Amino acid sequence: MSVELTNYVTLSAVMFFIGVAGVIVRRNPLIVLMAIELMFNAANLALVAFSRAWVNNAGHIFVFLVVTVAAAEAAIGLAIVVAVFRRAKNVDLDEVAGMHG
Amino acid sequence: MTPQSIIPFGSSDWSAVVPMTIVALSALVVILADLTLPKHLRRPVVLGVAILALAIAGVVALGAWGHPVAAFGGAFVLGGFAIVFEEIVVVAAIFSLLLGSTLGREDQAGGAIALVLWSASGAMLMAGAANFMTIFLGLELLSLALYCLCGLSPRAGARESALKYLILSSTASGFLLYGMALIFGATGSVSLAAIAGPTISNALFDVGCGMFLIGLCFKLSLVPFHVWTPDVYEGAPLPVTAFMSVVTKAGTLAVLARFAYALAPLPQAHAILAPLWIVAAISMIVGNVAALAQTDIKRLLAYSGIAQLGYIVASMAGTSEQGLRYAIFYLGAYTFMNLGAFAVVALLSREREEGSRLATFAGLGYRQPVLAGAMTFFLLSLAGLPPTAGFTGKILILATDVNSGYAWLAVLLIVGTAISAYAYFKIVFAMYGRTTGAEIQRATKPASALPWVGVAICAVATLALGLYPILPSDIVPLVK
Amino acid sequence: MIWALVIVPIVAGLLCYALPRSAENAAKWIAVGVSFAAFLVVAFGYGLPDESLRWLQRPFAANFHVGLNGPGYWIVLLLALTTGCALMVTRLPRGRDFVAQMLILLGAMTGVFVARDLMLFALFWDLMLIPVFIVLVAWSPTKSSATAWKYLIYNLTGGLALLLATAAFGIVQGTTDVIGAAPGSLAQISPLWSFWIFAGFTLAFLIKTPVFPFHTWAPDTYADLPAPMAAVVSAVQSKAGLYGFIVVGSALLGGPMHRAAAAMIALGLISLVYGALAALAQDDTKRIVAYSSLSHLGLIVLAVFSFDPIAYGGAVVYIVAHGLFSAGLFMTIGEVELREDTRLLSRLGGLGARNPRLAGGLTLVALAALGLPGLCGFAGEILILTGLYSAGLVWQTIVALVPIVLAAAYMLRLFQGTMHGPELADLPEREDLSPIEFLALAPLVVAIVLLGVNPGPLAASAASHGTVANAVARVETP
Amino acid sequence: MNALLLACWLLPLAGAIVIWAFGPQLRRGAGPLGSAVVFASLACAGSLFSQASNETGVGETLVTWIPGYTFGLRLDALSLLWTLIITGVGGLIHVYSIGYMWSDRAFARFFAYLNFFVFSMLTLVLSDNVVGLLVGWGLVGLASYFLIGFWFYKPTAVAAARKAFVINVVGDIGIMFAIFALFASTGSIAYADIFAKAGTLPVGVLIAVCLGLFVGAAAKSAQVPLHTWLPDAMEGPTPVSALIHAATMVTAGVYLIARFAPLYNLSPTAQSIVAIVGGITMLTGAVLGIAQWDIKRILAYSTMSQIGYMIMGVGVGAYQAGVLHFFTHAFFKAQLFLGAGIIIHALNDEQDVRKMGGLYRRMPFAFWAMLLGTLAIIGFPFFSGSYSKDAVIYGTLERGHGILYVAGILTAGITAFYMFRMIFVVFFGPERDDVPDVALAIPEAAHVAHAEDHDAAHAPEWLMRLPVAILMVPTVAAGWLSIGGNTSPWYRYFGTLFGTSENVNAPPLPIPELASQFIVYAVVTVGVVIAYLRYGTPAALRGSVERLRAEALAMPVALERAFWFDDAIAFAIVRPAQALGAFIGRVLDPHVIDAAVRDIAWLAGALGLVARALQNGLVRTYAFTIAIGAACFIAYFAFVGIAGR
Repeated sequence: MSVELTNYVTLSAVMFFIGVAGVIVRRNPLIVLMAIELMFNAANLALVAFSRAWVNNAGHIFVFLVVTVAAAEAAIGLAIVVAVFRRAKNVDLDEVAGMHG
Repeated sequence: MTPQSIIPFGSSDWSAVVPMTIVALSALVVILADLTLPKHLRRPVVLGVAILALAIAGVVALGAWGHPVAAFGGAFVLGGFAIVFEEIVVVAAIFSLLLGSTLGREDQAGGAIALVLWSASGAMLMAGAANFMTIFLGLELLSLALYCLCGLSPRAGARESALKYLILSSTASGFLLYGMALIFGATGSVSLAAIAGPTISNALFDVGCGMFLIGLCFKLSLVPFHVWTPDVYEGAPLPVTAFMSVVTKAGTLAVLARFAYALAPLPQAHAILAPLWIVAAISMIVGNVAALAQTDIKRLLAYSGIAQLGYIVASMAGTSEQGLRYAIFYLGAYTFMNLGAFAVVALLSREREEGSRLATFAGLGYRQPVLAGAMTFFLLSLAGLPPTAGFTGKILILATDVNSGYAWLAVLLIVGTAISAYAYFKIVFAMYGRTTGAEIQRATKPASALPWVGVAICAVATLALGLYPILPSDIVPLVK
Repeated sequence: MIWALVIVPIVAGLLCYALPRSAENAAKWIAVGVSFAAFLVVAFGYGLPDESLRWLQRPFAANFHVGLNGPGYWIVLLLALTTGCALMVTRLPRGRDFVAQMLILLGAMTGVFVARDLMLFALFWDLMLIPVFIVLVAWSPTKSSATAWKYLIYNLTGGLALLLATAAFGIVQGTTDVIGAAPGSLAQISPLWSFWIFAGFTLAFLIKTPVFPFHTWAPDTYADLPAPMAAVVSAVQSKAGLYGFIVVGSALLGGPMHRAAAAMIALGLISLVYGALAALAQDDTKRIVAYSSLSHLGLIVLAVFSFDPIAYGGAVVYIVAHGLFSAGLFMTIGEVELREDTRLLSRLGGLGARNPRLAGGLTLVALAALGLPGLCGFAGEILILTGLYSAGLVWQTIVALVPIVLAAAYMLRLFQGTMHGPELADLPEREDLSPIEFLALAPLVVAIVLLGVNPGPLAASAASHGTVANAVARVETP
Repeated sequence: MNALLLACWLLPLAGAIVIWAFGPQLRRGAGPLGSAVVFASLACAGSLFSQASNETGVGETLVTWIPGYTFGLRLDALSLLWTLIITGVGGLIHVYSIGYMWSDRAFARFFAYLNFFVFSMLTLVLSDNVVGLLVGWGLVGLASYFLIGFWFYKPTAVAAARKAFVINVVGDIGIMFAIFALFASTGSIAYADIFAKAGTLPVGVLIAVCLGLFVGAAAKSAQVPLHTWLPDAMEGPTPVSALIHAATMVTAGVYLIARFAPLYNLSPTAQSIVAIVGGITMLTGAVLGIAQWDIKRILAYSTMSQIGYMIMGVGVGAYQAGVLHFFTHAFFKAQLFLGAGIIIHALNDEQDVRKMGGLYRRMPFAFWAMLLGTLAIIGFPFFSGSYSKDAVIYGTLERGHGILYVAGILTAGITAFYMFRMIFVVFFGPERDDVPDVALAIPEAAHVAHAEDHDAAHAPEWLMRLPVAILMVPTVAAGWLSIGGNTSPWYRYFGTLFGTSENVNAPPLPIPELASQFIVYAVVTVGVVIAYLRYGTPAALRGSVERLRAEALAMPVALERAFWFDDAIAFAIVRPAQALGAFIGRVLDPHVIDAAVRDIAWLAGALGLVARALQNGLVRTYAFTIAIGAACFIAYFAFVGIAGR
């Protein structure tokens, strides 16, 4: 049984929505960052799959770009998480609600 | 299924990216200068270099007027359309630097300014991006720099705002990216020009478009994707707020316009874009209603910005060339009136406290009548009252909506404007209303007089654009 | 030169802020000078050539087009006069700032009546809100400023409706440079569009006038505005709507105007009677005048929707006449309030004995207001009613006659309640009008008498503008 | 330019302005100056007599408002008559006023008002068009308002002035309505144009116009039910009552109907209505005259009654008779009021006849003045009133109004009774000025003493006596002009000015004119005799205090409340209007209309607060919101993808 395009796309869609759900339900910012990575990677998977299907390298190139950006994003994200929770005992996104209204 | 062309690096006209590159590279100069120069020279030199670089970039970009050039095989196009957006970005960046007295601690100034420049270059990239990759790259360059900028303040809210912005914006980027992937899947091309072409799966394409629009709506802070805006605006340092209130919008609008106008020839374009106009309409109302209850000027301007972007997007309804032209005009008007209002807030800010609380404005009409007058003027413009750019811009949007069969948007625009007036006039009321003697006597010495320049320029521009609207002539979004 | 009438006051107003805060008198007399200079320019400037500058080419043509003729001429003349007179009697805290706002208002309102382009008209229409709002906020007698908000809610709603209608008109017609255009020079607008456009304009005009049921902002606003500005606002700003009905409604949108006539006449009649009845029972003298305005302006609404040339002439006469006497009323009430620290009928009385000049002034303006034959109010009233009857609106004419009796009752109640009766011990004894204050009333009084004796030129101006011909022509060939 | 005509019209205005502006400088000079301009005006009118005493007269066009609205002056036989009375009697009253108002602080203001009144009245009669007439009509109302409320520190005077003005405005709108109807039918406001087209007017319009005009006439001339202001108007100084509320202004209604004779002649219905209202007023005034205690109110009701005669006269079409009664009434009623003024002045503003008594000895001059006036008003043979009153009464019979004829005769008798009641009570019997109020059942007086306004100085007595003395001549003799019926100077003076009335339905005349006169005399005699028996016999005079007290206590309510006219107007019109106004001001505007707007504003604000609450600051909530939005988007696009193509 060969792996069809549909399987790749389905998997990527599932990954994406797991990512979205992670952002919504998780309270740990590190996990949330990971969930975001998951969303990016779902896109990457789809891009690669489509790229292969279309025999078009653009998707591959795009994926490299995305991976790079995601790395930068993770770095900045971790830095900000550290800056925010430097003095906090536990790391909880729900604690960060100083501004509202 | 025929393989589409990959990006042909060979046929690039590099002059297209010169303005953007100047800005990006000047950031390195800024960092270098910040590290090497003696302390007392640091800030003026760094500021000078940055403003100069932006100005040069603006002038260079103008050089392409009339004969558009493309780089990266059409992935980046610098034509009349992109130039207008690049100029708006440049102007907004210069202004936010003028307001920059509260931008981070003294020793962070160089880094902060460099981030502003990088962020601006990202927006400039978006302005000319005609390809999903350049769009994504520009967007992320813009956003990543902004995440850092938001946190650059000793105030408690700054880091919170950075974190919220980071998480939510990245999520939205995820939607955008996934949408791009699906569209790529449907059309086999990452070029915007190709989306009007044949597709293998309509469902894939439509859902892709939807997710792409979600990402854009988030960046434009249209309801219901606006939720991040008030908190981030409030927490971020004032110059950053001012910067992002214009620059992210300008960059994203450029992308949206390209996308929408590329899509327009399709028979189903109407159906695909319909949610956008609905979202714009909701934004006009919700943004203004929510602004009513605000007591912080930055939050208030955040909500008002939500509505203002609603107006701008509404102008594109019907995707007529005229509508795009008025959208751009209104964006220009919004730039000046919005930045002017931020400049006034900057002038009321002191060392440790930003002058964004409504109470700060109490009795301003008696303390500083000129400043109060200027603020009133900007607020009038935001509310769409004459004789301002906001007034003229609004009447143009009304006209184009009526003309292209979206009269209901025009009516909702009027309703939204009516509601917004109370939010804005609340500030006027605070400035001129009855106040105790103490409030009138309280003197505020601004941290820097530079924002006065901003106030003056914005006021003149708001008046001039109102009385003599300059409508860009060459705004075809895509070079075919 | 016409543009100078608009710009000079606004610039002068802004420059007032450059004066030191204590230079209240200097600011006041500069402003008086500017106003009377404007008056002279207007007085000798009838039929100055129109001035026009291009504004927009797309989506429709719009020009900075101003002209000084037709009914607008007389209203501008009235505006400059009342502003000058009102400024002369201004005595307020923070006088410099107030004077500045008055000048800005003068410029903005002049703009409304000289604009010959609908978009320019809309611009000034919205602009004239702002000084009034700021003054309502800054010189509010109470801390809440509910009045200012109410003023804003109503008038901004109207202003925005006007804006939308203007934009739609521009799109449909291709140009907004149409006020005072020759009849027949414009393209026909489809009935559906013209109906909605007319509806937008009408909402704005009805609110501004005000006409029942959009009137509740007016009594509060007039009561809370300082007397000099109340004088100008009630004298001139409230006429913008009626002026709009004449030069925009009947001249450009005759079709829907005619279809709406029955409803508008009903609203006018209700306002007429409603305002008069309400004025009978008010205690606050300023509110009496405010409700009386509702009543008087309702009559002009009737005139405008009767499509009768005589009624149109009467409407112009009455627009100016009401401006003169309502300005006079607010100024004299202001003088009373300055002297006695109250303007409530229940606390006033017997001032006539010690203030004969003040009593004389109030007598004359009150008499003009109640339509005493020989004064300006009568001239307008009788021409309007003659026209109404001639247009076949017999029963409406009869109903419109009743408020004249009520007007006599409430105006005398106002006048006698303040000036007559035994002197009250608990009122402070203050000086009668100073020569300057007396002098400030004099031009109004002279104008009230002159207009009462010969309103001919004003009545003719309605016809000169082509609006009546247009309206009547449309009636005859529906 | 007819300078004399203009001068005749404008001189009093000039006098008014000069006296108003320079009052403090003129001081007592205001009196002579004011009188002089009125006499000058009289001289101007007199010198135009030969030119003007015909149907066309002399005219002058002044100003045009719009086509058809042209204003001008015209002095013809009818307006000349009024002009002469206004300036002649007016001039005498001016002179009288110098004496009467001598010690009043506002002496100059009084003369400014009086001159203004003369100007206004001249405007009314000299106008050659109906709008000009209305202008004068309104201005005399204003002058009347000023003069009734002359002592404006008296609340009663203020209220009376307001009432007079408002009721007169009711009349004004009647005339206005007539103007509109006339203009719509004839395209002009000028009498000449209107009368030229009178024959072409539809009957309905004709009746509407005539009735509209009559509403005006009724208000100005105190016809039932618009008469209630006239008795109250006696709050004004007595010379004002003589000039405005007896001799001239209140008879303007007669002028109006006589002026519009060409229209009334065409509408018998309107004529009948006018005549009947006049008759009712005549009788009502006379009956109420019986019940008055205030000398000026007695005279006021008698004025009302006499104007009823005039209106009845012109109403039936006997214009010459009605106008003649105006002419004679102007003299004898001025005489009566001025005589009463002398008494009031001498008694320090006492006006209640119960506090007088026995003044015959103290004031013989006043007695003779009053007696001559009384004899004239009751129509005593050979006095002026008898000619005019008989002419009116007989005129009704001549034109077939039998009931009015009887009412006229009856009223003559009542008039004789209440006038002689006044003479007996005031001039005979014991002096009662020191009898306490309680003994006479006088309710607590609402007088605000204006003694403070008087200074000690007194005018020379002749100033007040001379005009009265002069008036005695026409009081007795004015009626002689009409001796000789249709060939008398009076009838020849008017010529065919009034045209012929279609109201003549030529009934057989049951009684010849001479017989009718004797019937009237007989009834008058009866009235006088009853008055004598009740008030004039030596026994009645001795017990006058008790008798007057008993009469006051037994006064029927209907008479005391003057047939409830005031109460009815207050109940049916004034109070409902005030209540409605209060309802609007206190309930409808703030709590209904305004509340709707407030609620909308409140709703917006509340929604703003809701939006605030939703923005709770939690990242996860925000992400959730975005996700919901995204879900909607994706669902929409999935739907479009499926259904779209």
